[in-house]
Amino acid sequence: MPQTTIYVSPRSLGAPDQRPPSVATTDLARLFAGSPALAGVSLRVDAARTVALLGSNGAGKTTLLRLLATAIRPSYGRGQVDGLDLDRDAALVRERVAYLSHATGLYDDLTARENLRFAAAMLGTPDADARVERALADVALEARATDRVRDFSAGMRKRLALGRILLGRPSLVLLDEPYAALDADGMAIVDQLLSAWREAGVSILIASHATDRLAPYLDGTVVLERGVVAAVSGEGVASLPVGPAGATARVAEAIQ
Amino acid sequence: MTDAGFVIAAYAVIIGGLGLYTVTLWRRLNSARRELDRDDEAR
Amino acid sequence: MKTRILGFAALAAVAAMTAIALFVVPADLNQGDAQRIMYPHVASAWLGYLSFGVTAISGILWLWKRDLRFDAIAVSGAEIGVMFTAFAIWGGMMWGRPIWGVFWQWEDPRLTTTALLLALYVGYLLFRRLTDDPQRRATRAAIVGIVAAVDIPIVHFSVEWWRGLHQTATIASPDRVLNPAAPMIFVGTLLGMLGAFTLAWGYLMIRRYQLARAELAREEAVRIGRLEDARRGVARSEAAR
Amino acid sequence: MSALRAEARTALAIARKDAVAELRGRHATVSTLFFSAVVLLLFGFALGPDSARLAAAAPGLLWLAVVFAGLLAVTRLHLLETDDGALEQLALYPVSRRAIYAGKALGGMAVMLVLGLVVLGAVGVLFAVDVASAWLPLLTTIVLGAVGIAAVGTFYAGVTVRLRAREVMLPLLMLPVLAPLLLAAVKATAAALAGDPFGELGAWLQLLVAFDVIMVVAGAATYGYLLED
Repeated sequence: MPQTTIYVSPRSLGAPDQRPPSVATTDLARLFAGSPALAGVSLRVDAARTVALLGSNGAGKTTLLRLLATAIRPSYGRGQVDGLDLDRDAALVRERVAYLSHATGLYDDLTARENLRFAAAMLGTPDADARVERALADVALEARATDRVRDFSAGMRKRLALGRILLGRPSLVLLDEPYAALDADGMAIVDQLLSAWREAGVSILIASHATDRLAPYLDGTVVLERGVVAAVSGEGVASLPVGPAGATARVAEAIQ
Repeated sequence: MTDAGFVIAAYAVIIGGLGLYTVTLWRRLNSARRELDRDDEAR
Repeated sequence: MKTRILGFAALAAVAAMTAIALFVVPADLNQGDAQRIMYPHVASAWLGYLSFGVTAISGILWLWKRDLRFDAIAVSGAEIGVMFTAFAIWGGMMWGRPIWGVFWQWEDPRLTTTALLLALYVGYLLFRRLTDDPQRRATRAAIVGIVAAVDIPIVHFSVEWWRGLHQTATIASPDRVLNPAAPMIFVGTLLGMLGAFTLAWGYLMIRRYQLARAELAREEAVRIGRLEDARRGVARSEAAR
Repeated sequence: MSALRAEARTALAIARKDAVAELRGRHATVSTLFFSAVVLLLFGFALGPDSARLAAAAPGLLWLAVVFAGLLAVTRLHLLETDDGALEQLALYPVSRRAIYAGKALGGMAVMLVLGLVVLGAVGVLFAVDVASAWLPLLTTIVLGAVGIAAVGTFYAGVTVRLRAREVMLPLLMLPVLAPLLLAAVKATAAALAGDPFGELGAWLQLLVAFDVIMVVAGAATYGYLLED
C-alpha cells in the first residue's frame, strides 16, 4: 500500500471566492479534419472545485481537456484558465495546468527515475532530487526506479505519469481517465491524489466513467454529448447557452 | 534546331503558359464561386 | 471591374511587347536571335523572386495578425511564383543551348539558383495540401515559406561563389542587356517586357487571391455548417425527450 | 540574463535526455552509420573502379553520405518524441519554445558530429584520401556542417513529424534548403584536402558559419509555431 499522505505542492492560492474561475470558456470549439470534436462549449468552473466530465466516447471530453491544457488550439471561440487566455497567454496557462492524458508522455529508453528527473527539470521543480524520490514513493514505484519504462506495464506507466504531475505546482489539474489501466492499489493512489489536491484548493477536471468511485470528491458534473454540454449539475459549475455557429465564427475572426 | 527554333520554343511555352494558366485560373475561380453560391442557396 | 481593366491592359502589354521583342528589336550582334529570349526570361525570373518575397512577408503577417487573408496571399504568391520560376528556367535553357551549346550550364549561378528555388516552392505547395485545417495549414506553411525565403540569399551567394572562386572559362553573361554599354533599344525592350509581365503578374495575383478567398470561404462555410448541425443536433434530441 | 540561463538549462536537459536515450536505444546512430557506409560503397560501385576519379569525387561523396544519413538521424531523433505522446508532453512544459528547439538541435548536432567523423574516416579508407594531413580544417568543416544539418533537420523534422507523408515531405523540403551547405562543405573539404591552393577555404567556412547562424536563428524563432496544433 502506498503512503497515506501524498505530497502535492500547490502554488499559493488565495481564498476560492477571491480567485477567477478555474475554467471559463465561450463557444469553445475544435474541429479535426473538418468535423467537430468539440462543437461549442461555454462552461464555467469556479476555483477549488472538483468536477467530473461525463459522456460517451467521442463526446468531446478529451478534446476539451486538451484545449484547456493548450495541447491544441481552439478552432473557434475562446477560453480562460485562472483568467488567462488559452491563446494569448498559453505560456502562463502551461505553468498552472497539469494534464494527465491517455498517452503517458514517457520516454521508453529512460528509467522511471530519469523520466521524472527530466520532468522536474522541465517544470523547474525546486529541490528536484528529493521531490522525485518522494513522487516515486507516492506512486509506489520506488522499487522500480532504475528500470526502463519500456518494460513497464500500462498500469505502472500510468502511475509514473501521475508521479510526474506531482512535480508541478498546478492550480488546475486535468485528468483523462485516471483510473484506466490501474489496479486496486493504483486506483487508491488516484483517490488520495484527488483528496490531497482538493484540500490544497486545486481545481480538478476529470473525464471518467467511474462515477461511483469519484462521487465522494465531486462538487459537480458536466455531461458532454456530441461535442456540446448536455447537462451540468452541482455547485460551482455553470454552462451558458451556446450562440449560433456563424456568430462564433465572426467573433473568432474579430479576435484573430 | 536553329536559333529561331529556340526562340519560338521559349516564347511559345512562356506566353502560352501564361495564357493557359490565366484560363485555368478563370475556370477554377468560376467554379469556386458557383459552389459558394450553391452552398449559400442550400442554407 | 478594375481588375478586368488591369487584365486587358496586361493582355495588350504582353502582346505588344512580345511582338516588339520578336519582330521590332534587332538581333544582338554576338548572340543573334537567341538574345530575344532574354526579355521574357529576365522578366519571369524577377517576378518569381517578387512572388516568393510576397509569400514570405504574408507568412509573417499571418503569424502576427492571424488573418487568413494573408494566407490567401501567401498561397497565391507561391503558386504564381512557381509558374514564373519554371518559365525562367525554360527560357534560360532555350537560351543556353544556342549560346553555350548545352541546355544546362552549371557555370551559370542564376539557373542553378532558380532550379533550387523551384524545388523549394514546389515543396511548399505540396506541403500545404497535407493539412486540412485552414489555420494550422496557414501557420505551418508560413514558417516553411519564411525559412525558404531566408534560404534564397544563401543559395544565391553560395552558387555565385561556387563559380566565382573557380575562375573557369569566361562565359557569355545572360544579363548583357542590362550592361550600360548595351544599346538603349535592348534596355528599353527589357524594361517594357518587365512592365508588361508585372501587369500580368498583378492581374493573376488578384485573381488567384480571389480564388483562395473563395476556397477559404467555402471551407469555412462547410465547417460552420457542421458546427451548427452539431449544436442543433443535441438541442433537437433534448427537445424530443 | 537568468531567463537565458534557464533556457540554456532546459536545452541541456533535453539534449541530455536525448543522449541517454540514444546511448541506450541507439536508434539514430548505429543504423544511420551503417546506412552511410552502404551509401559510400554504392558510390564506389557507381563511380569506380578508377581510384583517381573516386579520390577526386571523395568530398562530394562524403557530404552526400552525411546529408542522407543526417536525414535519417534527425527523423529518428524526433521519432523518439513520439514515444507514447512525448512530443505533446514536451510542448506542455512551461519552458520557452526556443529552448526546446535548442535542446533538440543540440542532440542532433552531437549525432551529426559522430556521423560526420565516422564517414570522414570511412572516406579516407575507402577512397584512399589522406584525411590526417588536413585534420584541422576538415574537423572545422565537419563541425560546421553538423551544426547546419542539425539546425535545419530539427526544424523540418518538427514540421513533418505529425504528417502522414513525412517520409516523402522531409527530404523534399529539407534537401533544397541544405543545398548551399552541401556546396560550401564540399568545396571546403576539397580545398582542405588539396592544401587550399587558391586560398578559398576561409570563404567557404565563412559561408558555412553564416548558414549555421541564419538557420539556427530562423529555427529558434519559428519552432514554437510548430509545436502548436
